[in-house]
Amino acid sequence: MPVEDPPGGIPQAILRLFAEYAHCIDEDRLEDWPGLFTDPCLYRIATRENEERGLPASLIVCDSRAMLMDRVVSARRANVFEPHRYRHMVSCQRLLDAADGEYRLWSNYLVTRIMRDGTMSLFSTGAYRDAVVLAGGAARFRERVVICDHGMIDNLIALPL
Amino acid sequence: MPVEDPPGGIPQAILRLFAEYAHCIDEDRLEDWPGLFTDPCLYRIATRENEERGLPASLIVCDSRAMLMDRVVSARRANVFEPHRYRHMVSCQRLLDAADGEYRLWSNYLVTRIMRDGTMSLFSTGAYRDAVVLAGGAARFRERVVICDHGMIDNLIALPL
Amino acid sequence: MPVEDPPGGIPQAILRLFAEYAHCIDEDRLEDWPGLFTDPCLYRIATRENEERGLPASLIVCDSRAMLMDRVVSARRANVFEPHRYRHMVSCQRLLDAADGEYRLWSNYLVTRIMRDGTMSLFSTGAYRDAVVLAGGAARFRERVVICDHGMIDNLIALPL
Amino acid sequence: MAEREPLIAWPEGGVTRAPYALFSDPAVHDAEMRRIFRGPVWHYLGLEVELPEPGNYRLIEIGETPVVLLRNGAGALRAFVNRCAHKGTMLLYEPFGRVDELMCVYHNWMYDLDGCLRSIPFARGIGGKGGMPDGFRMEEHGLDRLRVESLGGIVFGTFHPDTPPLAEYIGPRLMANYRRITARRFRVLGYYSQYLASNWKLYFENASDPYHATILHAWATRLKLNRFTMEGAIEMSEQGWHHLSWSRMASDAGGEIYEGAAFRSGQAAFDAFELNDASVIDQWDEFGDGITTAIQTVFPTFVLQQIHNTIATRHLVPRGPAGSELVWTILGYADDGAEETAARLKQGNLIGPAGYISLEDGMVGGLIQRGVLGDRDKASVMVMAGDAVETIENSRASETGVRGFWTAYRGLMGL
Amino acid sequence: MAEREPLIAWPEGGVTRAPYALFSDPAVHDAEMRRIFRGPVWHYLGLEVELPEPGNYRLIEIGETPVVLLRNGAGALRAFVNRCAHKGTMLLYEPFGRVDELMCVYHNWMYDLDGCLRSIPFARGIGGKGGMPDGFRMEEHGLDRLRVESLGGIVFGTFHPDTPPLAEYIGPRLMANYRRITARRFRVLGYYSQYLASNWKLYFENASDPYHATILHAWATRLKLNRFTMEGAIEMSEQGWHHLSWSRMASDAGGEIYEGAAFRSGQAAFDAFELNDASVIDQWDEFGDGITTAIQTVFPTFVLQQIHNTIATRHLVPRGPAGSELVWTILGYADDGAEETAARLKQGNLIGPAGYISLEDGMVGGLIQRGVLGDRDKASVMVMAGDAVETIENSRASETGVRGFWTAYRGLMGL
Amino acid sequence: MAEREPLIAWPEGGVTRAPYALFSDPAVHDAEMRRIFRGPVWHYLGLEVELPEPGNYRLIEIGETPVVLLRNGAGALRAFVNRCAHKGTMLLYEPFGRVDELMCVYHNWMYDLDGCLRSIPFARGIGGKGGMPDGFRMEEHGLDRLRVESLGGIVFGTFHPDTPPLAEYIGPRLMANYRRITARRFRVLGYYSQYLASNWKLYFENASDPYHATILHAWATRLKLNRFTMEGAIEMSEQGWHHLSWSRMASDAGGEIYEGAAFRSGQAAFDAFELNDASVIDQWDEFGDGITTAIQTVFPTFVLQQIHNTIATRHLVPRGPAGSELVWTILGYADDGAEETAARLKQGNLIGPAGYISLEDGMVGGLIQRGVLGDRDKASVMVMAGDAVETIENSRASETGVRGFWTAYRGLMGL
Ligand code: FES
Ligand code: FES
Ligand code: FES
Ligand SMILES: [Fe+3]
Ligand SMILES: [Fe+3]
Ligand SMILES: [Fe+3]
Repeated sequence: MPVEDPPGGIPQAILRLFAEYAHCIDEDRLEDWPGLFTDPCLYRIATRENEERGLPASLIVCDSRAMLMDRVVSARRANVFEPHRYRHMVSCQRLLDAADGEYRLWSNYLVTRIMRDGTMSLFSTGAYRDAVVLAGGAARFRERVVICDHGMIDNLIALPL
Repeated sequence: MPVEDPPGGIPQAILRLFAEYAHCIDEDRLEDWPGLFTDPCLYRIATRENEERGLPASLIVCDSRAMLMDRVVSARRANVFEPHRYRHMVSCQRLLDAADGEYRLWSNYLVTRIMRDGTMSLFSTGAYRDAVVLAGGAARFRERVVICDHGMIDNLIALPL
Repeated sequence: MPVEDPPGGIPQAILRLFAEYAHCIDEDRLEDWPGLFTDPCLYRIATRENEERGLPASLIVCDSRAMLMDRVVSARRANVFEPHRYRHMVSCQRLLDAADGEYRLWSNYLVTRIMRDGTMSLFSTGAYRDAVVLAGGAARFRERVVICDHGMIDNLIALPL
Repeated sequence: MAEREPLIAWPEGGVTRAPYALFSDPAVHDAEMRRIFRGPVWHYLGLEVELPEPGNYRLIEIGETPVVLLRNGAGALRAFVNRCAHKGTMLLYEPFGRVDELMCVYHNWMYDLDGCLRSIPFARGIGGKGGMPDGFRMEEHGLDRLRVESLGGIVFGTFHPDTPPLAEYIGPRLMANYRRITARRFRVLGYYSQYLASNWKLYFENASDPYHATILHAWATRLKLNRFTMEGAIEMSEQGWHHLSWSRMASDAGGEIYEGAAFRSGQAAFDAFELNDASVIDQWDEFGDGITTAIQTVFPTFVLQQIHNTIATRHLVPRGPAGSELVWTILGYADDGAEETAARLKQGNLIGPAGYISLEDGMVGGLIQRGVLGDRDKASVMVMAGDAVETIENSRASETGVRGFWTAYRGLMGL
Repeated sequence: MAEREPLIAWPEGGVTRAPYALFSDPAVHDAEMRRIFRGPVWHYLGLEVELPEPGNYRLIEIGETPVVLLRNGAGALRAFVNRCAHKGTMLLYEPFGRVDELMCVYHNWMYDLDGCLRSIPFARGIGGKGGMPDGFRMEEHGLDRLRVESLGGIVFGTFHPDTPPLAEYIGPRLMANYRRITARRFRVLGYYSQYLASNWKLYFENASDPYHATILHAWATRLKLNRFTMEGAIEMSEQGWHHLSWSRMASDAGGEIYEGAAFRSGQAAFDAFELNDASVIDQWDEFGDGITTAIQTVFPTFVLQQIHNTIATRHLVPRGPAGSELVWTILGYADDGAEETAARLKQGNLIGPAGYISLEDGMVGGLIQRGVLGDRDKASVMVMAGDAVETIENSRASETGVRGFWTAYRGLMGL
Repeated sequence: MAEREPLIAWPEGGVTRAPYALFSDPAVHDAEMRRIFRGPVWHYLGLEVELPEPGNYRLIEIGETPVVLLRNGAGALRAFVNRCAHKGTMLLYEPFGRVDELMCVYHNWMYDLDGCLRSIPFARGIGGKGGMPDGFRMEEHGLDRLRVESLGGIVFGTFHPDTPPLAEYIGPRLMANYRRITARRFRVLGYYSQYLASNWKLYFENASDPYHATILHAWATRLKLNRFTMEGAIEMSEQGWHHLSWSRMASDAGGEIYEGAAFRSGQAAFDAFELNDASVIDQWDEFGDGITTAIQTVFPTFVLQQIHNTIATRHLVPRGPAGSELVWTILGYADDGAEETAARLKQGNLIGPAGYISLEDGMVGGLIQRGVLGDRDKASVMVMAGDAVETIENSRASETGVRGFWTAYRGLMGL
């Protein structure tokens, strides 16, 4: 059985971090997104099937803020793809443990993708496995692993999930 | 950077208002829905593409409780459409600022539509841009702007989003 | 009008129970799922159309922890189906009333289903009608009624919703 | 007409073979909609108890055609294609309801409950201008009507003039079980449906195939609810189109052949498999004959079910060549006591899309649909108990029921 | 060629009948894409005000073909198929924008704003190896160009050499209203679209059918916004392909025939139905002629709308045989004051997918699509005001507009 | 048979033209499934390391056919159509696993790991009634078997009796790189796939087309990872069906022709574009030949990839005429040290659906699919380096690889 939440449950600053993360992406403020991570950090997009079989390959893996920023700059200027947006839903946040100002959480996410022609689709669902550090009221991701439920990606991933 | 949440984060009464709003629509208590707004108020359904291009047209725009009620009465008695229901998911609520008992929030929403033949579809995703007033423990929308991610609507909108 | 939330709103232990429920299913810890209910208990999967017409049939109905466990064991060992997983989103939790340590809540849910071939679909949306008992800081479902918005099921239901 | 040419070549072996092309070819599907669904067959339309009063109606789909079943002002049952004679708009779109007339939303043409066109807005025009021409005869623009028969509280309809009377269509032999199930007035306990990602025929083969029951549904086999070692039979209607499969649970003898046999139910996963709470299978012998399972089909899309004390109708709606929807109506009897109703509701765990004994039926069709797509020129092989279509007493080790389905199919399709 | 044989047999009755097979048959759809959409017709491409500067472009879909409308360096309007001449890649995929040239992402073939191929990477190869062959002529590999005409600030295009000049195509009679609406410079207030689960022709019939307006849209009827008892007419273009329907709200006379009539708008649900806040229907007579509704169609897919003070264009894009997308451009005029703009925006509640007066239009097509699928050999019946295709003064109790649509359709389809 | 008539008319220009109808016509698609996918070609089935033990299996789709690759009890590789001989049910539906026999869920017919039918429940009936007829021979009802060849740890299969041996099919020239990549035992690092909303041939053209690489993938061009000014070549197999494209990054000379050229990579957006953390492109010369990119195709659906130190197989599965799925297997070598594995994993950012160097490949197919739909009678133009299908040394300014694909295609399709 996982440990109990601290009184008051998941700190507000962490819920706020989750919302800020989603809006940086969904509202096209990608440049603000790397700042939500510590440096160094770990950001990975994995698939559940690989994780469960102990296979280490990722769709995306970044271990520094600079690498996160490279993803943003490349999406803005170098890579080319049909413009689209995501909309994030995050739910069932669960605090796994908290020690020395570091919180480990598990949550469910769902992301829809909207193309410029107005079509909308269920793009990804899965879990976030997070390590968040709280320092001076500010929360940052030391680690966010996105575990997609699906091994198949609809065409491409150009924006963070 | 957006301002910090007040201690304790988003007031419970506002989260309760969000849930009540969804259930008035999803559970077919449309007649209770206008009461969740101040009078006068602003309720708009816009599209992100129009908003981002500075184009003012809306799918629905109401600036009084009476206009909200006209939408309800028309849906009940005058307009005709195949009966259906929505199911709302609201996530990533973010408090933008709070002053003089008025709170400005930004959240993500997802709405599925269910027809009477049992078919279910992803109907709309987008953001709620809200201004909520808290008076005597009761929260009401002074403004709710629904910003659809998609410029294309599946057939029609007869119920509030 | 429903009663006000208690100060602080929905108890953390209940929100935690909701998350734990989702993760027991989504992360394939089905064996932990019956323990989230009291014994006796009521777990039902109904459809909104039947509920609204006063028709009592269910897709699944269990009134004891042993029956819940029979569902798990049968899914693991006796029934055969193409392997798949769910992902739950729960939103708009609303406390209807609270008395004598029993809380009645209403929430919206959305479940996606992911097959092993990587295809993902919107599988179910609806409402949870819950009675939760809080004893010694631990929360358990005395009753969880899953009211599907849709009378049509995509193929089969082998896992709890 | 082109469509009279054989759509596909049927392989050697007659009804012991079903070519896989039948499960995905759009031209075959279109021909089925005409030759079978509009042919001399009876379709389930609903239940008398669903329409207690004049003006009550229910909607149903027959193949690709929307149909409304209703009671007219005199209380007589009527069925029409749910389509306005003006431009084809569906007249009703709530599944159940009550109406005094049928008014189309588009231009408000109005029909009475016998399907006769009664009024047309502005038929005389405006200020003497426009309106309907003199030659126009309302009586030529009524709704398309189906022939209706009600038997034991179940209502059927047909599009074809030559369909024999319903009891004769079902046939004397199978009417016995039909009467057995329909002897008491029904009570509707609820509805649900399953979308199946497979051709409609794959589900109807499954429903006509007792051979799979004690093997695929290992849950029931393991709990000794249904085994070939019980008394039972497959009975075929006289013309061979419909089947009944029944068994007596209490009569199990020699069930040990299931232990360690080369069946899934004999495998290790099942050692010590039993229920923690067996109340889900509590039942009583309500028909006084000890029969615990009776599955009856009426070609092409109807199933009448008794599994323990769960009574249900199942109605199959094709959704293109690669899909179908199975609509369940869960029943009890009007004179059930509270205890009987409670038991039926609990046994509801056994049936439907989440049913311990039925959830596999939705899955196998999909496995076949994807399994055969790449080899449309190959065929299934159904030779258990030979190639005959005949009743087989006290054994269900036969595919006669499925061969009966294909007998009807080939005859109507001209294949 | 096979496609020249009639795809379907048209029933007796000419344009008073439309066989239901037309709404679901894929072969019919493919033929429409060629014979109608590539035929001698004009298609809406956009508005002058959408392209203020050289290099501005907008994308639009004509049938199944992606098209780009742009202003070249000299400010002249050009339209091309949005497809690279090398391997068919769409050149642009942002709906609106500004470009100096058209560069394909795949191999960066580059075209100027007149559609001429200007450069090819590595055309001379690398180290004298590879590259384009000597025989290759850039001038033979430009973009496919549409003929463009701009009239009253609205831009149309055609693929066919024989399409008559636009004003002649619309015809003198209907040019009057076209000029009335386009007399002032437009201002775009916004965009949205509707996906319709029905064949494109079902929507265009609807737009050409004033008969339904005062009946289906009971909201407006009840509020006396549009009734047959007002002055109004259906005017047809000289060749009968296009229609205009208009009415004068202020002129209502004899509206009592709507009270208690056998129309939905006369039914109980409407007793005492009125608006709590009527500001949504505040309007002013901006054209000085009292005309409060004017709906004009240009075959095959364009609608020019005035409903009160809501001005809009509607452009219809087929999405296979069973679907279509209706794209709305919501307009005001460049010289509108703040008050006029505010009123147009509030009246926006009347139109579009959530419009009090228009939301039913999206629904009926779907009801027909599903209603007629099972009977492709039956047909709709459109005999109101007989079988003629002609203007009918001071009455809208006629289906002449829809018969006009079918007149154009049959002619171009050779049916 | 009708299908032997040409499905479409191929335009002048032979393999320098591909008619757009090929990318959306269902009849063409059905013919491809038979003439190509069941023709004399080799299909990727999996890797030896995926099946370490007897009884290990993996599933894969070959065109529309589900296939299982397994090791029998003796450790020999076997491949079968994943379909029961009784009624067509897929036998296995977990992607990977271990089995002692193949038991169908539907009626538990049981096959051994050589595909021979071993047991049928109730084959002797019940109480002497029913069961399989005397004439029934188990040996006639085994699984459909594919011919299998394993080469360098990669397993291929074919349906056709006349397919030449695998090494001969690939051809001596391209076997060199094949051996280069497969010299060491593989280790699987992971799997993922991409759904592509485009015809399968559009992806395989892309994989056979080095011409696009340094242009579409401007990220890599800008970072000087792959340019035509490096040493490199397009090598074709002897019969011209397969291609290899390789380059040596270190050898870049004259790259300045990319600066300010009329390519996207020369445009303003790229001024000062560089990586903040270049560790993502750290690589080592693991083959000792300085070759940094080597893309090899095996007609019709297999790609063997080296991009820097990312090793992968790609397998293409058609999903109807308008879609396909590309399945990636990400590889290292069994004897990799921790550092090498870490570097391969980090370089994983370069490939796959989110890969800096590959994400555009998924997009262009969709742009073509939608771009060409409206003009099925037009064709693409592939004349770079003329019309020959031949190896071109030290230049990749050629479309010979794509012409090679069409050479194989036309031959097998009889077009
Ligand atoms: S379509 Fe029914 S009245 Fe016109
Ligand atoms: S497809 Fe446009 S440049 Fe090659
Ligand atoms: S289908 Fe496989 S055993 Fe019957
Ligand atoms: Fe079954
Ligand atoms: Fe209308
Ligand atoms: Fe590429």
